[in-house]
Amino acid sequence: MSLAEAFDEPAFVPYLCVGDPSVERTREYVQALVRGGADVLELGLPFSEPIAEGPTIQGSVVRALEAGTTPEQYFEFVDSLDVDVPVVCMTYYNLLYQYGDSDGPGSFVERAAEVGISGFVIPDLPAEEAGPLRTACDDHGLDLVFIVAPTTEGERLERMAGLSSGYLYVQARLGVTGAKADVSDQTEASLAKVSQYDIPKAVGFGVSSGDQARHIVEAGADGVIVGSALVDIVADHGDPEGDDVPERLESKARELSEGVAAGAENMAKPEGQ
Amino acid sequence: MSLAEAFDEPAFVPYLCVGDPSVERTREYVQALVRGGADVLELGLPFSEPIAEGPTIQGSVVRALEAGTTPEQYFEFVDSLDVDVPVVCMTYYNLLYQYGDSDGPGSFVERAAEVGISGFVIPDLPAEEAGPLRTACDDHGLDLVFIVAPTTEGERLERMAGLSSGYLYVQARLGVTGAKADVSDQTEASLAKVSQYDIPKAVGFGVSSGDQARHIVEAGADGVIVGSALVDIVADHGDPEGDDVPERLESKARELSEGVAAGAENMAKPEGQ
Amino acid sequence: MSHETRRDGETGTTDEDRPGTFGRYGGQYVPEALMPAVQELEDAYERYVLEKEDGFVDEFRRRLRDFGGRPTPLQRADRLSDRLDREVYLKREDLLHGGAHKLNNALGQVLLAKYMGKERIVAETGAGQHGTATAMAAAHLDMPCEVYMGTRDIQRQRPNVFRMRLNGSEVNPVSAGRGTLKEAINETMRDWATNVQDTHYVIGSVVGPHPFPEMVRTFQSVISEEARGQIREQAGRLPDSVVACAGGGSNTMGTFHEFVGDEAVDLFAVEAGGSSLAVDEETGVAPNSASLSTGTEGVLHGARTKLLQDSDGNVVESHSVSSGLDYAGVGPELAHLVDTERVTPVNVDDDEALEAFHLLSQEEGIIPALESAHAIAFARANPEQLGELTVINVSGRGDKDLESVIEETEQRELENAPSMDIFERAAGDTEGGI
Amino acid sequence: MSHETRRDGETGTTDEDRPGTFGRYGGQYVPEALMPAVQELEDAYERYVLEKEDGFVDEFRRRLRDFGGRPTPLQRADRLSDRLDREVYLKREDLLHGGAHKLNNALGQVLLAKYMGKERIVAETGAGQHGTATAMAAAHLDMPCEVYMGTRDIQRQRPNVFRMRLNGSEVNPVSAGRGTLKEAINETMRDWATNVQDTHYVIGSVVGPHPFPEMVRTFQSVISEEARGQIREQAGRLPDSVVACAGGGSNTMGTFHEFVGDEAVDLFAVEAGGSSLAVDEETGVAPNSASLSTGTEGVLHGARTKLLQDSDGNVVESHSVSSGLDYAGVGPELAHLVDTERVTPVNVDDDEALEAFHLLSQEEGIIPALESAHAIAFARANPEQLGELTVINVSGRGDKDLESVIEETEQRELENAPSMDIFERAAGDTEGGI
Ligand SMILES: Cc1ncc(COP(=O)(O)O)c(C=O)c1O
Ligand SMILES: Cc1ncc(COP(=O)(O)O)c(C=O)c1O
Repeated sequence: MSLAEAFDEPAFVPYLCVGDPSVERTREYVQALVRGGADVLELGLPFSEPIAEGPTIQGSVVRALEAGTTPEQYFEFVDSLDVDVPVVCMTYYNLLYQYGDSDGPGSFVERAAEVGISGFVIPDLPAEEAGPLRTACDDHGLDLVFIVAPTTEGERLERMAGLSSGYLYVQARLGVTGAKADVSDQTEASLAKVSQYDIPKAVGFGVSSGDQARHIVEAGADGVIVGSALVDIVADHGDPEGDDVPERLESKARELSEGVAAGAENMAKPEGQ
Repeated sequence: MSLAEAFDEPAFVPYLCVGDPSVERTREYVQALVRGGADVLELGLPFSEPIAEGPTIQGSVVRALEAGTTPEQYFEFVDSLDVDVPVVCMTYYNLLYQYGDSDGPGSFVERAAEVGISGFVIPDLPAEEAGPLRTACDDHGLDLVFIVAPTTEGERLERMAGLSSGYLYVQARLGVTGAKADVSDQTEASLAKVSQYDIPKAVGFGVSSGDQARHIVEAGADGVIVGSALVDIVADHGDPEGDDVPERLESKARELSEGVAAGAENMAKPEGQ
Repeated sequence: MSHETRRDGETGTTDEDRPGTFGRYGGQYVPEALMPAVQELEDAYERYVLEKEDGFVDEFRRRLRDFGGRPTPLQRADRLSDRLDREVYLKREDLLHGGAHKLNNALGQVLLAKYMGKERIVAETGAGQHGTATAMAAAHLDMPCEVYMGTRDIQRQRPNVFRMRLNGSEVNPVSAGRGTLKEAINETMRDWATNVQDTHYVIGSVVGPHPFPEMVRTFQSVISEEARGQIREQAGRLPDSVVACAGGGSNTMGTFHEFVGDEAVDLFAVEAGGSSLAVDEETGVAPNSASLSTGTEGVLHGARTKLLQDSDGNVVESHSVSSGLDYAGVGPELAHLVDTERVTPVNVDDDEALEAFHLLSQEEGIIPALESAHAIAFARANPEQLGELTVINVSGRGDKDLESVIEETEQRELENAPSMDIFERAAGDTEGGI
Repeated sequence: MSHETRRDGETGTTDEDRPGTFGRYGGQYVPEALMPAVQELEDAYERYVLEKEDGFVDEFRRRLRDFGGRPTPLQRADRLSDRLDREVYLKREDLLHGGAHKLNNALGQVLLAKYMGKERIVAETGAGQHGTATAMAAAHLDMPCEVYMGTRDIQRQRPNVFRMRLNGSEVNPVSAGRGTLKEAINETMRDWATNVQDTHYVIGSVVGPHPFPEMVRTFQSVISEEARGQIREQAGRLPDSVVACAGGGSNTMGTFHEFVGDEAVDLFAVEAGGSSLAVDEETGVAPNSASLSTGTEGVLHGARTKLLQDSDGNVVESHSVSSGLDYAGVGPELAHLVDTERVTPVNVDDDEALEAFHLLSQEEGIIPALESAHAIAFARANPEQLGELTVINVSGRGDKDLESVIEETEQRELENAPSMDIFERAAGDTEGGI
């Protein structure tokens, strides 16, 4: 399934960092998320300086690195993943830049295409620096998702909406990733700001409950991205053998995907489909 | 007996600090020194900043102060002392300066005269600052002894020899008080330097044995001043009741006074007496 | 709703043409949320600093003089000159208020933040030198300030933590990772991303996204501006060489900048060779901080530059006896000057730096920062490379390093270290006589 | 041999006519062995310093500039000016190399010793500021140096002991008495008396026998020379008042000297009021160091001056939260200026000094020495006495005082002290998340 198809209905987009606590466990977790209703998977490739992440995801990244997770393991993992939802790779630019023998992101994108990755979210790559990666993605038919922040406005917003493909990642509030009890009022304003652009809008940063997911979809989002609330489950449950993390992830995913679906139903549907 | 008479024959001049460890014990010690052959007594009045003293005498001063020894106690002690040798008061200028109601050393000298003190040695009072005290001593018929250091020369030496009365305190070596195994070669040079002045010369700083005392007298001294070697005995023996400090002081004094006497005998006596 | 996967509009410029790049290096690799702030800063930098609007530059200079103590002297080092048999001059940044060159930058940025109408300052700090400089500048200019510092660094650098707190700054402990500088930078970026509207991030060296590398270098260039004039006045000519240590590279760029156009002047950037130049891929540790000499191109903390990384691109832990040099990256402009061979990157190891620390302390009466001791150590070991007349930047004073120098000295056999048994002797003596 | 008790020759001059006296104060109350050295010094002082022979003064000025970092700024204290509702300027001696005004004197004396052909330096130190300044100057001028320091002070002032040792000086522990400054001075006098021929004693304040009080004041007068010019340039006129803390009084005399002739300028010498102005005769302790305010005339360490003493004339122990002010005497010239009402002696207590320390740290970004904080505290508590325009000397920086300020602050309730729980927080945080 392509990213475009995945957003035909409002989509639930969970995030996990691959390798926390091990690649094999991540496989179980991802399957659980898909069982729970994931429409798109954002899978983190751990980088040593995750400057856009809050403490929760940062912790996950650190654990994944401590477990020795490398880009190559990540690719093999995605390659072997037997799920029917598109995978978006979330990582930082230096890992793309270093991959392979030549400078620049080309080899990384090529390998990503090989293993069936659909697109990228690179939080430390603003539009201004994205030229080379955008080109490489185009060359290999991958999407490059940009994050629109509450502070993004005017010309820059225009440019980014233009540059983004797959979906627009609408950052619900200022700051870094992390689950919050309230999703800010900012969400509606942010969605309004991008409503004119003809690209799916997925809202992330701070979503943690089915209720919030529903509200966000009601506010006009095409997707809801949830990371920290899931990583919290991964982090809380330590025993690598007999724990119930997959069950808990699945049920949290279900709550969230049902929230998305409920929101979709409740919405006025001005454009028939 | 006057200071002048005391130096008719080469004199043994012991020093002790009054009040270490108590005024009453000092009385016993002083009597022991006299039994041992003291011709003149230098009795220290303790001052809090004994800048010219080495560690031995400094320690004695500190103990005397800790025992609460005051100038008034000192005077009463000297007043009540029943010995037939002249007493020279050794202390620092500030105690003279502060005594009594009016500024200046006058009241102190007056009180000293009352209790039968013969003179003063004030190590922090060089000739340049001695005017007021010299005058007060003259007024009360007391001697003021100056210290001639190895560094004292020329005009200053002239002036000090002129100012000094009672005796000249010839400092055997540079530095501060304290017993040394060798009395420096400096001694002969120092004595030669002052030989022309018609005043008794007593050598101090570092003398600790009868042998040294003999040598010094043979070199032409009219007296030998011994402090630290005696204070060492006072300091070493702590038990305030049954100790043998008086005996040891007496025997050390005897060794030293016999050294002085031997030196006197061995000397060529160019001037018949 | 149906969407087609599409993209249109510009492709974005390529890095190397953009302002804010130095050859292959530089750029603005930051989260989107920060881009407006970064651009706002770029504007403010151009208006106030480059175009001197509203008297910013005059006020900055005045405060550097009255509050900071500028100009700092250029001092002929008599005994070092004798020893190395050439003329050695020391630029005395150790005399700047706070004890290091860091104030030049901190004061500039806090003042700029004020001109921009910001109401809050955040900064990262490792050894605490940049944090204390920022805290001082913020107190001086009446700006609330929060400094992020790794928990491990907090325990190791007590005096600097005290100083920041005394100056009224909050110090926020960062416990992630090893609890050191790298983590503190990440955390400060996060604070900035959260509070970007009213907050300015005072970065501590010529690193980070544009305009930081250029702006920090501009604020620090007062060092070379003065030094160039002073050496001409005192020695009658330009030096044959200029030497500065390089961590992030702010004292380095500050000391070099005005000499870059003087082609006959050799510029030496002295990095921390640590205990070895090799990287241990297994543990992800480089026992050095020599990113110019041994690093490779990559993206770190907002800029493309040379850095210490493993083959995947994860940043490795750097190490140096001097905590101010202990950083895996380096300023992009300096990386470019090295690539173009205008600046020669060199390095000295921990032992050499400690010996140079003792040398300058004993023979010149200047206790240098351990960072600055690296510059001295290079000169000491390679006098023939200096020419006849050299200027060495003493970027800071060593008061902050006393305890660690004593400790490190005890663990080694150094040529010239004084014994520190005085404390036992004094303790033993407390009872006895002298 | 027979002798008659006799005396002839001059009676000696009376104190008040002699050079080296200030009214009733001053003089040369030292052991005879030192008199030739004191007189040699007097001669050298006259030749090199007063008559500027052999380029001494030029060399001194040059080294003060290049090595010491002079001139130090005169800085308008913006927030203090607002708070006190008048113009407050700070003379920034905290920026001098070593962190206090002490170097002005130490450099002058070590250089003079060199001109005199001396081969060895001794000095006393209490808190270690004069010792470190002397050690730096001696290292700079290649003179062997030994510093006497009480064993108790050695344990309390570790960083300064490190600094002296790093600069290559010997530190000799003095265990007599309480093991503090007074004992260290006595012991240094003894060393000088023993080694007077090749040794110069660098005394640390305007105390001791003539020519020290005058000479040290002359070396320190560079403070007021600069400040007087700077305030005229910056404020357009002379100040209404000048404020300096007073321990021995060297920063005080240095800050006042050039203003003494300006009769409209009020001069305030701020002493340490400690915890109380009373003297406990029983224990021989004065819980203050206010010798100008509460002391009486006497002779201490070579000079007649005002000092804290009991009724017998024994010197009592002084006390102050600031170890640099913790001295029972004061310079004779300052005592005289107080007697003649040219200088007003005032004092502040420990708490006020600590609060002023925090105030200046938080509001101006300057962490002052606790000594200097006394001067600020007086200004803060008595603004109406300052007139419209005042100059306050910041004699040193507070880095040396950090640990003791934290400790003293914890024991009191101060208006404006920051909490230092950061260390516990950082320790607690080491494991958890942020
Ligand atoms: C005294 C001193 N010198 C040098 C440095 C290294 O920084 P940079 O390379 O940016 O000058 C530091 C950093 O803390 C420092 O404190
Ligand atoms: C910073 C500072 N100020 C003042 C003093 C007091 O000395 P004085 O009164 O001689 O200036 C000291 C003494 O150590 C000091 O370190």
